[in-house]
Amino acid sequence: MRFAVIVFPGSNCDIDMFHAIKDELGEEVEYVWHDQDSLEGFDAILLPGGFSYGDYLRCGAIARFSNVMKEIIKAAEAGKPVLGVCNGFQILLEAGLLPGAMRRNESLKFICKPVELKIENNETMFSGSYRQDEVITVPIAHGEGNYYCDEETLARLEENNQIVFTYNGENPNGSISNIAGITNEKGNVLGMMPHPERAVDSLLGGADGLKLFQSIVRSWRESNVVKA
Amino acid sequence: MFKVKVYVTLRESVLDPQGVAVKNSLHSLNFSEIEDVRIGKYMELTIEKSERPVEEVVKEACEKLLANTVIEDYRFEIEECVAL
Amino acid sequence: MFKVKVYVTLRESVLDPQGVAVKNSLHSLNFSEIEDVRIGKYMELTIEKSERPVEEVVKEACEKLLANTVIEDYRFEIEECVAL
Amino acid sequence: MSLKLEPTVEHIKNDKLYREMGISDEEFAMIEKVLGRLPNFTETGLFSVMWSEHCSYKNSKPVLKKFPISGPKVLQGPGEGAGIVDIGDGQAVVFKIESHNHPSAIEPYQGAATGVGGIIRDVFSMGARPIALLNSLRFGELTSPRVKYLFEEVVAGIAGYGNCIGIPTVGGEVQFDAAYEGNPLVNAMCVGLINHEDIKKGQAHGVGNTVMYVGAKTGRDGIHGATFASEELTDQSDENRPAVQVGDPFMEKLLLEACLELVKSDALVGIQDMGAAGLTSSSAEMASKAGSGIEMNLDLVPQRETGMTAYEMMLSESQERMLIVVKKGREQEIVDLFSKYDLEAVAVGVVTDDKMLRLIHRGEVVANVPADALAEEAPVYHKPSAVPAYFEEFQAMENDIPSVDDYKETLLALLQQPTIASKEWVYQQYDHMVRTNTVVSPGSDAAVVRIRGTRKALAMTTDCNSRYLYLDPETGGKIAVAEAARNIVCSGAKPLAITDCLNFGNPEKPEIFWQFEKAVDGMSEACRVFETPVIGGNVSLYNETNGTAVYPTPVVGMVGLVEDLDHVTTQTFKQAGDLIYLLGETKDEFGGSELQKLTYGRIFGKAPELDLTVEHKHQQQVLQAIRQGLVDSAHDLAEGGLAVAVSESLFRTELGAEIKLEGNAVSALFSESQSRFLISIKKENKEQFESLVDAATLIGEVTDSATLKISSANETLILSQVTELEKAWRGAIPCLLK
Ligand SMILES: Nc1ncnc2c1ncn2[C@@H]1O[C@H](COP(=O)(O)OP(=O)(O)O)[C@@H](O)[C@H]1O
Ligand SMILES: [Mg+2]
Repeated sequence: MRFAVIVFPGSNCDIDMFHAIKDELGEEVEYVWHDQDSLEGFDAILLPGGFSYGDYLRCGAIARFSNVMKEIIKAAEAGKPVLGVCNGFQILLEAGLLPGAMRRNESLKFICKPVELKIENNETMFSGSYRQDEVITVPIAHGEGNYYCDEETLARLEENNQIVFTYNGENPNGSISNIAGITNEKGNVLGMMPHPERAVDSLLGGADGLKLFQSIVRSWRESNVVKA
Repeated sequence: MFKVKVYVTLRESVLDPQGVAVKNSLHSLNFSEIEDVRIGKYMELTIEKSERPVEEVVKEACEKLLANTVIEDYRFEIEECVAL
Repeated sequence: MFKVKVYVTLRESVLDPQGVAVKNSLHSLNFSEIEDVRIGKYMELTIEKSERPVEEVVKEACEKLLANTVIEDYRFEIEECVAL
Repeated sequence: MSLKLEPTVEHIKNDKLYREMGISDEEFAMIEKVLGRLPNFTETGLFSVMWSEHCSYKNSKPVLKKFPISGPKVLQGPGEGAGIVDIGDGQAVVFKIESHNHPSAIEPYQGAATGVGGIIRDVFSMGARPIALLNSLRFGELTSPRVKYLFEEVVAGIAGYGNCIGIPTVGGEVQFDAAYEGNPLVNAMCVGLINHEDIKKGQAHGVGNTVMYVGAKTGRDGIHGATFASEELTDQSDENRPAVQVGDPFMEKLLLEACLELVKSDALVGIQDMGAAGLTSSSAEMASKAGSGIEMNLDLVPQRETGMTAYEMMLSESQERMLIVVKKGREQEIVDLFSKYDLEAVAVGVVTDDKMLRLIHRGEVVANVPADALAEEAPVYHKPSAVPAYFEEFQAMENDIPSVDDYKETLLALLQQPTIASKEWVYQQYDHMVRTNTVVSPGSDAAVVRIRGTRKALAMTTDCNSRYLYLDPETGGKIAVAEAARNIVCSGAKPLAITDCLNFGNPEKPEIFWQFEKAVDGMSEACRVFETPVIGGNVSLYNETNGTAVYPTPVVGMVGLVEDLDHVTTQTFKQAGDLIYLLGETKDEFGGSELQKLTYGRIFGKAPELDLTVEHKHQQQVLQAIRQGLVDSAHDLAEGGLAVAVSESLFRTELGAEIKLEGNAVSALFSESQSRFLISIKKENKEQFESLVDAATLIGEVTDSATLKISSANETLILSQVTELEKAWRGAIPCLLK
């Protein structure tokens, strides 16, 4: 399986994502610079964390106009897995691939620490290797992860099972309904604030994030076997 | 030449954590008169000349980039300045 | 009741990295008319009633908290609203 | 506006305008002699910044000579952007610490942010990839709104810059003391990694080669000194000359990636960051170090503002800029490389053979000065020093043991002292994990960052207990280095070298200069014993408000090498049943201690003694025991003494400990005697450990009861739930900030 890690000016978790896929997951991965016109040949698209364009104006607001975004939208429409982590999530929101918007953390402070997440839906292509309601530990590192959407949108997210991860116990940023990660309606675009790519190696304090990437591979294999 | 002032504010229904924090610190500094604070962005755009109506340009820029209409409202004022 | 609008902007010669990034982004979105962008803060304060002159209160709040006068300038407008 | 508005050469001389730029009458005479004529306004400006203490070290140079600066592994000592130490396999570690005290006192967020930005540039201008940041902070007591504001904004500024650029901030320290009330200290350290072949220097070699300007545009940021000139220059007032720069971490991220690509190119000859004194210091130093000259056309310098004068451009401290020298004819390659990152690279000059720094602006030569005169040949002063009266008084005092009624209450009070309390409030605002190499995050003795693709890792720390330095600068200087080394050793690494940031008061006062000399003496001696040379550093003098100096604060930044990831050790106890040892002798030493401060509200007496031979022996034994796999946890004893150290080893675990102590209870619990370690080991390693670490005393055992019990031969001194202690320790800083 071939993963693309999109690099925007100011991305800084690109390298972490790359190593998580290559060294820990053991799949093929390549960096793709934001000005590229094609994502052909990639089976999954990863938008890493960081501060694209300095997060000036609003997080993700400028990056969403990158050339490569057109291709990302196409890939999403074609049903390929698209994962946005942290700043990647913010970009997906700004691009309208996921509903809602981000506000500054309630504390108004950047927070970097491991948090507990609950798997709310283990039937997505990103969460199939977890147990339903399993509690995992994954680090967060953001200043604007306070997810917001209006009531209608929230009702729809709940109804369609689009909420994949919630904060378990303490909500670190004030997000609505403890939301930590959501998918689009089709379930192939996931945005999440916590960093699964930082939780793939027990040397660094835990490997609970690895199953997320394994889920992507598993679901891809299954659907490709079916096709073949 | 045009000077455009753009104001971007969070929608009323959206809680403004920054505004709340500023209000609280004002209160702890004894500015108890100040009952509410909302914080937004203020932008000044300079347009030397434009083929399209300035109004149209600015509106489009706001919709596309300057405001996130999911949670923000915007308004703007256009001032025409005469070069000296 | 008073509605106070406070504008806080970076001093002219202070680097405005946000403004530059937004300008560049507007240019790549073909808003080439927009030649310059400066980004500041816009705040709305609500004051129900005040024993001291509102002007004095707001000025002090700006100096003490709302603006960082080492790098920022501020100005404000006071509107008196009549309760309905 | 035109240059004609600048003061004339006669005006500068006759009305002694140079004095307002910080140049003395003698220095002005020297300049006149060097040039063989009177300097014009721009030239006077060049000398004023280059001969400032900040750039020339004119007051500190003779003292800094005492530091040991070489060693078998040192690839680059002081003098370049940052020092470099070999770590084997063709790799090396690059690091440096720097102060940003005064800007942070005026505008704490931007002052701290640009401090971080500057130190990062120092490291990547050597060709190294920055891999970690640390900081060392000093504030007044956390009681006044002003101090709280400074503390919150400085931390936010450090976080803002480091998080955005994507370099993990993995460690540091914060001390609170009234001595820093008006003059906080903000020191930032950056550690980088480099392959030997990529090492670059700030040298302008090769006559005819091209001098290029890369990065952000130049504005009127940070131009200080000649305030009088502004009125004569333009009618725009002082408002246009902010003394504080605004940082742009996004721009620096692009500059960093572009420069790291650049160092792989054989077109690059030399590279230097534009730090203090911007274009002036980078050009003059690059020419001087290479024995060449540089001619620059200032009209070509990218400018953010209109109508800038030569003086303003040369003295601007706009951030996120670099000066590079490239081979003639290869300029376009460089332009292309930088444009990929949306950055400007502009040819602004050439390398010449006449050793002059020559500046052209609007078709005229506006400065023509020997580069060496600006850089190497700045004046050097030997300041008088005198022993302060307080020191002799303190030395004459007997050791005093504060009296304690309730040991548990005292422990709780100590754990809530902001200097001891958990710094989680600080380091949770720093992204300390980005780039996924942080093996030991903030919260243990030293941070550990692995080197991807190897089994090795780097341990790093900043340390300085300035209270000891105030009581006794020489001993305190030794302790600062020893404490840093202890932290490094506890994490499983061998200390390699140090960088230092010497924060002192006004050196023109003999008592302050004495503190400065003595501290450096102590540090030098410790560095010799530990074989950790000083590979770079920074001096920050004049840290005073209303005539009162800060405590002498020579912050030590130390880096050590972990040979194998298996050696990485942390301070927390690991499992019930483990044996707890105390290594090192406990004496009745409370001078400058937390308990003394708590009891009397002030510090006095002698600093704790330090025997460097004993210290070194202990460190070597602990490291050996760790490397042999005998140690489960290791923690150095510092502020608050043993009781605090044991508590810290219990936090974030569900464990407890039972400890038995001998001798005077107050000393056993709270003395701050040096060269001590708290170590836990598995029972089965008892014999091997004891034979290796012969001076270690078995004092207790780790339990699974989540209770701390410390007793003496005949009574229970402290009995507490660990959660109660932990809550006090964790809650103290957030509570003070509310
Ligand atoms: N300003 C800071 N930035 C980052 N980490 C910090 C800071 N201050 C303290 N820490 C971290 O908190 C922990 C405890 O600090 P400290 O009490 O100074 O430890 P020690 O006495 O062992 O040096 C260390 O891991 C340190 O790196
Ligand atoms: Mg210590």
